[in-house]
Amino acid sequence: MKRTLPLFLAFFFGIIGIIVQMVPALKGLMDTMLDWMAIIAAFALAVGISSLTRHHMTKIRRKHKDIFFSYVTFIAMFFMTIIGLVGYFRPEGALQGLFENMYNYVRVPLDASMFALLAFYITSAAYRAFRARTWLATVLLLAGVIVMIGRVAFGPFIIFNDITAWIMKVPTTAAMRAVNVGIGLGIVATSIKIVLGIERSYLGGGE
Amino acid sequence: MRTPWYDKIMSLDKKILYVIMFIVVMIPLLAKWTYNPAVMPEVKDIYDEIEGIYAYNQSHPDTPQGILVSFDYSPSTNAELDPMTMSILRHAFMRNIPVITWSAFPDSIDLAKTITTYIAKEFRAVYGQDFVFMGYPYPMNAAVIAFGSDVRNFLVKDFYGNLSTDLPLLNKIYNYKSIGLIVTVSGTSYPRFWVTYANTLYGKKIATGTTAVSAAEFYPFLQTDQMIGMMGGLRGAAEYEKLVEALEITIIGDDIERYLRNLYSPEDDFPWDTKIFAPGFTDEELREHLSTRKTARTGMASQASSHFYVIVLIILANLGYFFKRRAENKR
Amino acid sequence: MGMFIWMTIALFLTLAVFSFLFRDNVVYKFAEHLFVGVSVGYTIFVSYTNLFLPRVWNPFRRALGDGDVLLAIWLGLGIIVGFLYFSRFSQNWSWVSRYPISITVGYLTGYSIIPSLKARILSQLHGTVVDPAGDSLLNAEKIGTFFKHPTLHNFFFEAMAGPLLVFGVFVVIVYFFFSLKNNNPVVRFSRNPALVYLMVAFGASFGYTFMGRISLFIGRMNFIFHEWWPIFKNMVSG
Amino acid sequence: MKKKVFVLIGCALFFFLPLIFAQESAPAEFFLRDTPNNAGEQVELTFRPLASPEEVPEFLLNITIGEKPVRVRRLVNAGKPVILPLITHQAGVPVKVEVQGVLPDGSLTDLGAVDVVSKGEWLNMNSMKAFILGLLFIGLIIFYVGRAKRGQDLFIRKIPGLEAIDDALGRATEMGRPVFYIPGTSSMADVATLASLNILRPVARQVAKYETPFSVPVKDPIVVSVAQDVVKEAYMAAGRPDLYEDGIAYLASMGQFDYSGAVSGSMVREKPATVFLLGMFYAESLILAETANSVGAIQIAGTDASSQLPFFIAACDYTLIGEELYAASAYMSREPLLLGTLKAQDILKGILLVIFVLAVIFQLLGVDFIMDSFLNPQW
Repeated sequence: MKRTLPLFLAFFFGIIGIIVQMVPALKGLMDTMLDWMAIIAAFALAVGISSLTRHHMTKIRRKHKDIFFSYVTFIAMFFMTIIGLVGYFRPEGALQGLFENMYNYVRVPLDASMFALLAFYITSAAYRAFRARTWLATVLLLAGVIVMIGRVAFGPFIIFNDITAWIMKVPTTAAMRAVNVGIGLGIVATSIKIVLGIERSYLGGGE
Repeated sequence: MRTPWYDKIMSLDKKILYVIMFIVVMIPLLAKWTYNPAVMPEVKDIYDEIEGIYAYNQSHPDTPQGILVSFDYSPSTNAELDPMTMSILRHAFMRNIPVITWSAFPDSIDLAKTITTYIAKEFRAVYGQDFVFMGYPYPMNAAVIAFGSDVRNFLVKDFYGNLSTDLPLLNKIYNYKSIGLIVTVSGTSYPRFWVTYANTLYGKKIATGTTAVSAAEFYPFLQTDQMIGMMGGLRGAAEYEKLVEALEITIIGDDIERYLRNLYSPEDDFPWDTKIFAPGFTDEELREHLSTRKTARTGMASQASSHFYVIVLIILANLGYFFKRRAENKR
Repeated sequence: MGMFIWMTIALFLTLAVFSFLFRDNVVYKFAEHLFVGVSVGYTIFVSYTNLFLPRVWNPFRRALGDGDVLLAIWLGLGIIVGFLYFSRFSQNWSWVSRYPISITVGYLTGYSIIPSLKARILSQLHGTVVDPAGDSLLNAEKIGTFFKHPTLHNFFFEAMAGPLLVFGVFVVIVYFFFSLKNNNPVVRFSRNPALVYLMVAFGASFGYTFMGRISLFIGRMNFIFHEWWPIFKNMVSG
Repeated sequence: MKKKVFVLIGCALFFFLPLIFAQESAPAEFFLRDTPNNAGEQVELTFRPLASPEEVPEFLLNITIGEKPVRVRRLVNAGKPVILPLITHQAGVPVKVEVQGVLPDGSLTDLGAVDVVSKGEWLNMNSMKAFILGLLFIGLIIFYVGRAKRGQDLFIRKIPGLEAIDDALGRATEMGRPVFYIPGTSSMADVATLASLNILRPVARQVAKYETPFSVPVKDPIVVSVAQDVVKEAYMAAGRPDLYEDGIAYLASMGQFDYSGAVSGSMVREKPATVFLLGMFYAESLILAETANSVGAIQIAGTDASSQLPFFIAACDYTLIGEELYAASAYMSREPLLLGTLKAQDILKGILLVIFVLAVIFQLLGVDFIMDSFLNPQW
């Protein structure tokens, strides 16, 4: 029960996953399976949130020095959920507007700023990585620098534009394609291993 | 013992890199430096196409052609894509080409409406007559197909709740026959969707504005002529901006500020609807309208300086590395 | 005014995030925890209104109401399976939650097999033999174009593009063989070219993305200086 | 002699026959067919205008789908053939299309009608080739797993990123600092997440053995439960269930950048000595990798997101490129079953490579046969 049935279920539903693609007439089954996935995801969400809650509860219980911030997370979470849901069921109230403002002026700028940190990280990563340690690193370095110049080329540098286009079109495409073929094989091999029950780490382990 | 210079360079604190990076990006942005890009053929093609529509409209005043601008991006990519929609709209309004806009995502409705009216105001465009904003057509593919016959049946009302059949512009331009060009500006794969539907099904011309990251994805469509042109990233936007500015100088003249200031006079009986936009510009708005004419090019100046900063950094790091290794070899 | 307060909050949060570049600090910590809270709260809201209600609850109720027994049973079964997830809250029964997990994993992995074979393997290789227009990539005509008009552009973009692409795909695939020894002649021959292709690809992709990343930061600065600052100045002067 | 004359006449007839029909060519040619390889949710109309746009500028299509009222669709004559999908939603719906041409003066001419009933197919021929390839793969796997079980030695070359794992864990132990393991930021729908969870097991077992503090921040609610199970069993297997607690693997947050913000925050505060970034990543890859670098951690990364590989290559100490991530669980566990699949994978790759080379060569000679029958994903 603990091990065999889950393995059988994985096998059975794996076969279903293949069949719904081979037999278009079973589209109804595919829709049902998608519904199941949505249902399971909905329940998993509840469990996931309990994990997050427990993580912060532990901090609070242990009087961790960041106890205040765990409260910030809790309050923000409950506040956002409640004004969202109340606003959803009572759209005439002011809460929906508050929810929208929380989204537009709290979540969106935080999201965009966190994303924008990449402008700095990509600089320091380039500074560290693009060093001519070996001849291969030199190739990496040259390709990177040429493309960077090509992207903002003007005046006499305009030739870099063409070189960039060529680098992107030929060697980059070639390497990425080959990498993709390998990844495809890896995905299929892993999937087959799981469906056949050869790989069972996701159930916690082998034996 | 003193640390040799190359060791200092090699172990440069990241914070210093970040501060300089910040300065390098900010200076061009605040000093409003502009980058003067060479115009790529794929951007020029879009410009020429719109000029072609203008020429057509001059010779066919009764059956003018319009353009459809689809805001297919969400606010997260607006840094790169806003300048594109602004330039395209400026070009169209300057040439009196009828404009229909809409947005493909619910969270970009506001953005699309703001930009459309913002530019319309600069050229005294009249809502319903010179431009319409259709909001968020859902489902999108049905709306695109509806344009094959009569879009008024599908989009019964515009964003402001007017009946489509009441809008003079939509009574002239309601299907693909009178749409000269479709402009899709997107950070997603939406242009692909436009190619499948509007180009393959109805043979409409498609022009694309896209983020720098996605640009490579769409080059094949240019080769096969499924798209007539493309603006890639901030750079493409800067190129279009430059073209539009040149046109603006020939049509309006050098002094845009004076033009905008005198555009609306108090005794004006201009048939605007204040719900769409209020006439007149405050000083602050005036400055903003002038500065958005250069957004992409100032952005590109920051972009270019940051690129060269990184290249200098890389060279520096390599010099440090080289000398360090030489010193080690000597020892 | 209300708008300005909200925008100032946005400004404060933006600066809070950027302060992390210098060191971890109280302001960042606050922003980070607020972000997690707001974001999870938003996800709960979206999952409830866009996932649970329309995909789970409403169809189930409708199926019961319409007397569509089969659908109701299917959905009910799904809900029971989903419910098994809650066994995780118990120490002794938590293994029951493996059932929904193995159903999800099994179905999703089985489902991924055919698309991966098609999109990642067959069409990639097919696209390396012929281009989208159906012309062979090793095309004698294109090489001929170069001999007719021997320019650098024609050499790289026409004559050599196809052959170099095909060669590149070949050597990089060979590079990733796991069970060939390093002294195998094919591996020895293709190792260095493959590494060159990979390094060029990684370097170029890195440089190519650089631009987009800077744009993001410019976007944030535009918000501060072109959206927030004018309003602030207006308020101060007006 | 007579024979020859007949043949000649026959040839001539054959030759001129199309011309005779072409004389009275219709303004357009169209037919309706059930879209193959689907569940019958759509049929398609292929419409080829033969008249020039000047002669017939527009066509009117009167479309009846099932019992719905007739829809009129105007088709501008662009001189190009058009394939129009008509959605029927389910099998067994009759579809009828009547076509009229709109002449320049506005008058209409009937061009006839076509109809079809939508039907669902029992076999998707478009996926047939992939299916056969999949069966071949399964066959190879079963064969090589069998050989591996019989104790045949299977050679696997060294993968530097995986060789480094032991050292990296040892280093964390020596420094007394924690180990972070990030199993990607995607859901179970990405097989890369599963591949990452497969590597989590040996890593967690080693960590338990060394008694190093361990942290697995996760972004997806389903992945959290699986990761908890994996870590728990690994601690059991290492004989240290006393060290295990549910908080080792926890849900850090659920959005892309709030997750990376939260994880960077904990990295800076807890200063891990080793950070694993294995699985599917998006733009946040570099945020995580650079933060890990800035606290002086050794980073071992691996992803099958080819767009994120450059950042890992640039920022991390070791990177598993693409399929190396999938090979990792076999490589680390050395289990014959898993090694057998790796061998099968290589053999299949070899077969594909041979087909690819042959296809290229034959294509060069103008023969499409190999490419069309083996590599073209369409049937």
